[in-house]
Amino acid sequence: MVHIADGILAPEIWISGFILTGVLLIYTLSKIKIEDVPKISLVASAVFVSSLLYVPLGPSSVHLLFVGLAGILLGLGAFPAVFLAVVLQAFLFQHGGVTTIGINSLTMGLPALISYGIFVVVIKKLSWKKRFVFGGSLAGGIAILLAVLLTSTVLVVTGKEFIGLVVLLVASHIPVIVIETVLVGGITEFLQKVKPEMLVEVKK
Amino acid sequence: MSDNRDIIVKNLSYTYPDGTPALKDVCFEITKGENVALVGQNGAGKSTLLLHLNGVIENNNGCITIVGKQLDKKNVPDIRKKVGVVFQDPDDQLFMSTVFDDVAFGPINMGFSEETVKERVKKSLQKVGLSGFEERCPHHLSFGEKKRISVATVLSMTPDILLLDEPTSNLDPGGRRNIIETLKTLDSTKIIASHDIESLLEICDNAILMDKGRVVATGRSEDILTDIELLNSHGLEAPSIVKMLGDDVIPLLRDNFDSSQIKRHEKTIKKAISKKRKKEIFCK
Amino acid sequence: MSDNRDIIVKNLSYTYPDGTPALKDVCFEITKGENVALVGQNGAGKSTLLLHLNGVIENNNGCITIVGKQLDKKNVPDIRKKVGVVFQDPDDQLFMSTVFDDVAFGPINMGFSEETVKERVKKSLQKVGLSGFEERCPHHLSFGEKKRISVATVLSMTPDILLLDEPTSNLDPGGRRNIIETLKTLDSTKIIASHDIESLLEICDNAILMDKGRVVATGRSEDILTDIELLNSHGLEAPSIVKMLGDDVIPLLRDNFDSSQIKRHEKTIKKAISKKRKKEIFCK
Amino acid sequence: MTHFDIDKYAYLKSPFHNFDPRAKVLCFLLLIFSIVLLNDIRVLLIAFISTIILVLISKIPLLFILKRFKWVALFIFAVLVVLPFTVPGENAFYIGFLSVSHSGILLATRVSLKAFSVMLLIFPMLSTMKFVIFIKTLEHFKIPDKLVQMISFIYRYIFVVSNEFQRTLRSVSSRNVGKKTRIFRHHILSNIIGMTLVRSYERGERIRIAMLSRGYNGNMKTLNSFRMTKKDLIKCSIIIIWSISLHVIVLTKILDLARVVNSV
Ligand SMILES: Nc1ncnc2c1ncn2[C@@H]1O[C@H](COP(=O)(O)OP(=O)(O)OP(=O)(O)O)[C@@H](O)[C@H]1O
Ligand SMILES: Nc1ncnc2c1ncn2[C@@H]1O[C@H](COP(=O)(O)OP(=O)(O)OP(=O)(O)O)[C@@H](O)[C@H]1O
Ligand SMILES: [Mg+2]
Ligand SMILES: [Mg+2]
Repeated sequence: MVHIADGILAPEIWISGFILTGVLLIYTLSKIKIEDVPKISLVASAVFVSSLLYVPLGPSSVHLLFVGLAGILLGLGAFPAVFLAVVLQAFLFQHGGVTTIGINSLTMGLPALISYGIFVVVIKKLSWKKRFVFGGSLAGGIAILLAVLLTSTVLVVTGKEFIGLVVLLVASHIPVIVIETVLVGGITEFLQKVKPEMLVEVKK
Repeated sequence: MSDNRDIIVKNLSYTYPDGTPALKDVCFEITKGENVALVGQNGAGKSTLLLHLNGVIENNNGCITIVGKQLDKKNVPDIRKKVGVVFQDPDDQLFMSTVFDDVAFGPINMGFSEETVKERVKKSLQKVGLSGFEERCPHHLSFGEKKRISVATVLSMTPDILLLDEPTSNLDPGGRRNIIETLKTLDSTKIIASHDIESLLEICDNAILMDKGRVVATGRSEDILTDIELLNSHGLEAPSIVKMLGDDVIPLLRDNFDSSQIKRHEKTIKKAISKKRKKEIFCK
Repeated sequence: MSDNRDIIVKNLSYTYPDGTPALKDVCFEITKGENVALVGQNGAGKSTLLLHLNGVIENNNGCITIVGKQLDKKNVPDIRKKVGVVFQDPDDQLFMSTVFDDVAFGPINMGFSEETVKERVKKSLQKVGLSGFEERCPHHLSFGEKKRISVATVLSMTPDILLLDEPTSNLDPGGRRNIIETLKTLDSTKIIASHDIESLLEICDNAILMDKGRVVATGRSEDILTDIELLNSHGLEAPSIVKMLGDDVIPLLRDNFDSSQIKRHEKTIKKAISKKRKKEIFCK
Repeated sequence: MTHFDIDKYAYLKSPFHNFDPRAKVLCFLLLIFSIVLLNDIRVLLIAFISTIILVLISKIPLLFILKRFKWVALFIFAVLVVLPFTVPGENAFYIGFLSVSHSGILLATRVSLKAFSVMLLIFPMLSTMKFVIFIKTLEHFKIPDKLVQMISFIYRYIFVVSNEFQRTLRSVSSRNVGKKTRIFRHHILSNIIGMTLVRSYERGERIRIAMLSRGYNGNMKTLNSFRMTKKDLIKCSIIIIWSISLHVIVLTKILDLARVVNSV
């Protein structure tokens, strides 16, 4: 639900969304190597597929975003991955909007980049055994928190009439933040054990 | 219990969501402790049938009863405790990060103590000939090794009913021998879907022959799996040893063809050959 | 060309990133048009070796020459055009959304005209016995059907060199027969890794036996694959028909055991049995 | 193993199915942007109706479209439920003790009309061609090579990932008996997702190799090649003219005129 559909935002906002996304895309694309293309695509697909999944939670269900996970796995490549996931979600599953592709990529892609930064700092600065779980959890949780905050900001900037929507948005994502904190931590630990080369390279 | 039928399948039909019909009006019964061979061409519906018996595929088109309980949403968890499945593709079976965890997964879930779990894992790995692989990642094994671990994950649960989908495919002949011997010593009721008819002849008492989703023949495996014409008419072939010796091959097979046995069986073999010859001449 | 060696492997060693040694100092040569059987226990390193020959695994520890070109980063694209691989796991092989697209993928990339592509697809599907499956989705097939399609995707490209990893596993006996006959008619140089020693005896001239990453024997397949002691000492087993008849079985195998042939071969069989018997007595 | 039905209706026959993909994508994008830029609720209604007509022409079954609705519906539902109550403005009516505002209803309607129109337009635009063709179309648009390659890999990998996920789930459920604690369940879930990732990663790598060894060199070749025909030109012009006229209607205030005339 962090995907904003068409028709809500003012044109100035979604147009600047496109411009900013374009700039970030050009920058991140220039930073990734052609050999990394398959890996980035794979993580993008994983993000895409998991965003179609519902995790039952009590009587209702939430869907996961795994933006933070994308950051941990791909580093800078997370941005194009998130962008493409957003594009395909809009075009293949009518999930999100077309004119809002730029904005949605930003609200999800920026947190991915930030959580990548957090993860790198944690792994570099700490030396205890559980640092991967910790770094993963932190990155996973914060990414969602940021995504929700960014989306809320965009809505509020568009118009005060959307404050009610923002409240609903934040409330419904509190469980997601908790779940992803726990899950991404576990996944990071698992990957570190089974296939460390999948995690983003951290030079000590 | 007066009823010793472990598995009853009645009028089971199934069509995959994309419209491919896979099972058509399948009926059979299997008694406790029986070993049943499930044979049929590629796409005959063997795997689909096995997936039904463990509740992996849900289907209201027909009626399945396992150890006296009807298979429905309510009973599935109970029934899964009793039924172990080895999938055709080992990648469908393994999901933990070490071989130990994977083989221990079932027993831990069944609530055994740590001691028992360890004991069970050790024994199952021994049975498939992979002791010492505990700390490897199941995902990084050769295909045949994965297949063996898949079998071990189910053996460790000692289920009442064992469903095995191609347990010997991709195994080296030695590994195949191991699995066959292991299966022979287990008391569970077993259904084994396989194209390895020679192994089936060795392990199974009864056989079910499927073709295009239907059960076309059931009976003693000696009768069905050595009936060259029957097999041929459903796109199968008898193993060459059967082609040569007919059903006289059974005692040899069950003795596992030790060179020394060849001697003991010389008479049988010669008899079989001349019988075959007579038939040849007679047929012409 | 004076040099008719299609594949030369020299001092090839490989250790997987997780530290498992898979190949140790492997050396062999294969001439044009040769059919080579690659046998060995589960985990012996067969698949790893085949993956090297197509440049899937990059490795500087050794030297591989394919059709006169050294296998390195620069030459890989060229070499891949000449070498077709059937992977052990069919799910690695199929990636398009219809069977037609999948089988057509290779020929289209090779730049054939639409006509030719359609023709080739049709023929390849015929060869594996799956005509009429064009519009099905490859992921919604039975395991054996997938395996057949994998073979078809490579047949449609008629490469100079064919690497087949377990082409007959999970196939029903009829399908297995089909593949064997198809392979026999192809002129390509072939390496076939398989545990189905009976089929290998039928198709292959030469054999390479591996154990724990090393090549432990090479030679004519009649010699290697019927040598019961050799096979046993490396964890393999001869097919039961070989156990019974020894290497006298070859002509029978290549004739495919028609009942009528049994009669023709009666003498061979009887001779084989008594030879075996004598050996028995002699050995004791 | 779901295949998400992406190419399911690409084989039907309709004016949109044999529309040149490049022209089709451009025209529909134009129409989408033009609709989102509208503000007059009456024009939006007209646009919405025209969208439905386009969908009908495309012959994509309505049931299929309805199934896809659930994703947008979630958002729209939130909008419809929340906005009328929270947007301040002139009171329209009460539900219980909650007041529903006029401007709230209007805003909610406008937003839903736009969102639904766009989502509907995607069907005649994309469901009428195979996705591989869409990727080829992107190549024609001079989109950066890396991006196009990524899209075609993603398309492949979507199935890989969902297949691997379902397989992992299946294997877990077939041995997952008895009762577990919460902790255990979370442990299992991260294991399942982690394992799915690893498996997809490796499978993806092997599939890439399989593609390479069958001559793949970065662009998806299929048997189709694009040709613009006269018919395509006509279809193009119709859609382009329609996109523009929607705004002409607004600018020239034709609808208001009608009311003025009426009242006179
Ligand atoms: N996921 C699926 N979706 C649609 N059809 C399927 C699916 N899986 C199998 N089928 C079809 O259902 C039929 C039965 O398949 P099944 O896998 O049960 O065959 P099988 O007897 O196990 O064959 P094999 O010997 O090749 O393993 C086949 O025609 C197959 O094409
Ligand atoms: N991805 C991998 N990572 C680490 N080790 C591996 C990997 N794949 C295989 N191995 C190991 O390398 C060795 C050789 O494996 P390989 O797959 O080549 O065997 P194989 O001869 O093909 O066996 P099979 O008959 O079972 O297919 C085995 O010990 C195996 O455990
Ligand atoms: Mg099957
Ligand atoms: Mg192998």
